[in-house]
Amino acid sequence: MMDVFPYLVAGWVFLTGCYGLATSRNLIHAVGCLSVCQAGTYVLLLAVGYRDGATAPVFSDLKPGSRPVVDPVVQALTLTDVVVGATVTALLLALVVQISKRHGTVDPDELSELRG
Amino acid sequence: MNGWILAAAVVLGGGVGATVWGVATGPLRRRVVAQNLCTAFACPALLLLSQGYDRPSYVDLALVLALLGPVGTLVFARLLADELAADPPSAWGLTYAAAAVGAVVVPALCVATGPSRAMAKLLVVGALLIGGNLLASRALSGAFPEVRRG
Amino acid sequence: MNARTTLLASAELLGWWAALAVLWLVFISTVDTLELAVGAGVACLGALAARAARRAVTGR
Amino acid sequence: MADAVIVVALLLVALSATAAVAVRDPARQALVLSVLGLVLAVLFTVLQAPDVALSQLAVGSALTPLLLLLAVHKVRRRGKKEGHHR
Amino acid sequence: MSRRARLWLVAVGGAGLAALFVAAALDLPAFGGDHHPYGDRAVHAALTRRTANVIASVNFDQRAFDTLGEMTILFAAVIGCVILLRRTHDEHRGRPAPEKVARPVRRYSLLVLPVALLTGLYVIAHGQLSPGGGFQGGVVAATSLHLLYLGADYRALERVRPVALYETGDAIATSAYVVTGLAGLIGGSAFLANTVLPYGTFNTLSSGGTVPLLNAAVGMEVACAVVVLLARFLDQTVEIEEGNGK
Repeated sequence: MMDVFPYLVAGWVFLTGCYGLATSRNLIHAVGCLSVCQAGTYVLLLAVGYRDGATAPVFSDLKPGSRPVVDPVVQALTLTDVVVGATVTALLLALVVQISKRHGTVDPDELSELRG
Repeated sequence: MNGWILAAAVVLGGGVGATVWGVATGPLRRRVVAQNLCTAFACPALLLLSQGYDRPSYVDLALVLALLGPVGTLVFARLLADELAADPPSAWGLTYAAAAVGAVVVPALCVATGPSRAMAKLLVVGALLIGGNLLASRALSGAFPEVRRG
Repeated sequence: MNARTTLLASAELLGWWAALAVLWLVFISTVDTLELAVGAGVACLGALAARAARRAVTGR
Repeated sequence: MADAVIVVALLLVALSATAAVAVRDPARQALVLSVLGLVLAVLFTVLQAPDVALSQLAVGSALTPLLLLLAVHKVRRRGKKEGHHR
Repeated sequence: MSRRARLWLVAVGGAGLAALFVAAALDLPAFGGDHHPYGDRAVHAALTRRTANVIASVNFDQRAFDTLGEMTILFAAVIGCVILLRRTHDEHRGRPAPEKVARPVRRYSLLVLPVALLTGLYVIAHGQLSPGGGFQGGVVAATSLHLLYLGADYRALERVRPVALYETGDAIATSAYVVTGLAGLIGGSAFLANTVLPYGTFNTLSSGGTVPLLNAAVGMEVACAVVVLLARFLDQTVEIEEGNGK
């Protein structure tokens, strides 16, 4: 069970975010759901890199080779994406603010009616 | 699995689990209190994990959380001020209970570490955590006499 | 800017600098010359920020 | 047994992610998202990724809630003004 | 598309994706397995370059070009925000009334601001040794400045935060990263190759060749980027009002 449980949690988080994104009535809420989707990908990546009984490959307080270490490559991928993802969230929120200025609403359904 | 990690799992399952439930349901005043308490429980859990994994460098996580957690709560206190003023939260029992968790965990870890610079760092984290959380929950409840700037 | 305000300003900066330098010593794990130099510089920045923030809030 | 703390952290993440989607009001969702960020940071710590956890803490505890709430304020203030005009 | 049709589409697509995902997850190597060929090689490579934090070594040495891409996304996102949230000609800058702030909150902000700034710089400076680095420390340092908004009001923050300076800092930091990469090219090897500086002593601030430099450049870029982003959002929320409504 434990062999796949973390992967399934990652999938659940991702799909929940997608559901929220599709049914959202408010674009700010949709941006929040998108960050939930992102969180799912982080969980999946880090779960792939985990090794039982290992510790982080950070040797400031650890003698190299004394303990097994987890995979640093997936961690490096996730690490940059967390911060870059936050700025992309900011960009999307800026778009939402702009939409509300132009059209006076942030409900996606009303917006598609406006377009005709 | 050692005792420290077990203790961290208990704090996470009990404390943080309760705050996740509290933040997801109920009126706004309960949600902001739960968000504040989440910091107060997660930070001691991170300290316990650092000791459990025998990695002193993980203390940096708790340090950053102790600094920025109350800042996050102050953000909510400032930007949701109008809604909170109509229905101010007050949960002093829970706040002091959460502070007590921090106040128990930090000395225990200090004893385990022994007198050194690492112990001083733990004490700094503990002081920032408890001070920040008490202040943040007072700011939420609006118990302060307000002053105008300047 | 008379002698009194200069003295007060430098006392404020020096106090913050000392406190932040001690904090840096608490944070780091190994002590060597480069660490101390970087710590002194960073504490300097922090002290300047602390004074600027205090002045911005009190408006003086 | 050694996995108990990982299971606890995973369950907390799944719960708070579901809550973050189910809560429909953006201001209340910002509160849940800030808790989700914290729980994710704890999960990353137990998965032995302290760097990622630090990233998540720095971003999730103050920055993301601030951005979301500022956007909510701007949109709401506009909405109120429109209401007055009509 | 109607709401109902969209829900059906999501349900069908989601169910398909879930089925495929579960099938894939069952075939993935088991969680916590011992087989990590890339990870073991990355750890080995980092240790030969005397970088104590292997994640920093992967980010700023072994995959430094990839990080340049991430930085570019960040930079582009900031430019996008600045353009989207600029003041248009039918808007004007209002003067917000001073906020009421409780005295203990103000004292707390003034006390924690320098401490948080110091912590942020500590996290950046020790990026190649202990957990942390430019991305995390930059965000912490930038957040610390905004304590002034929480502890007083937006006018106090504006007094210590000239936005133009941070916009310039953002650009300078991005170019510093590229220039460090070009130094590798001039030094006779590849772009962003870590061959220019000596590797130094393991587990000290100067170890790891160009890793600390790239780390500092990223830290400065992220800090400036976050300050600029928040400045635009705060401008929109606190100061800018539409001209026609008044």
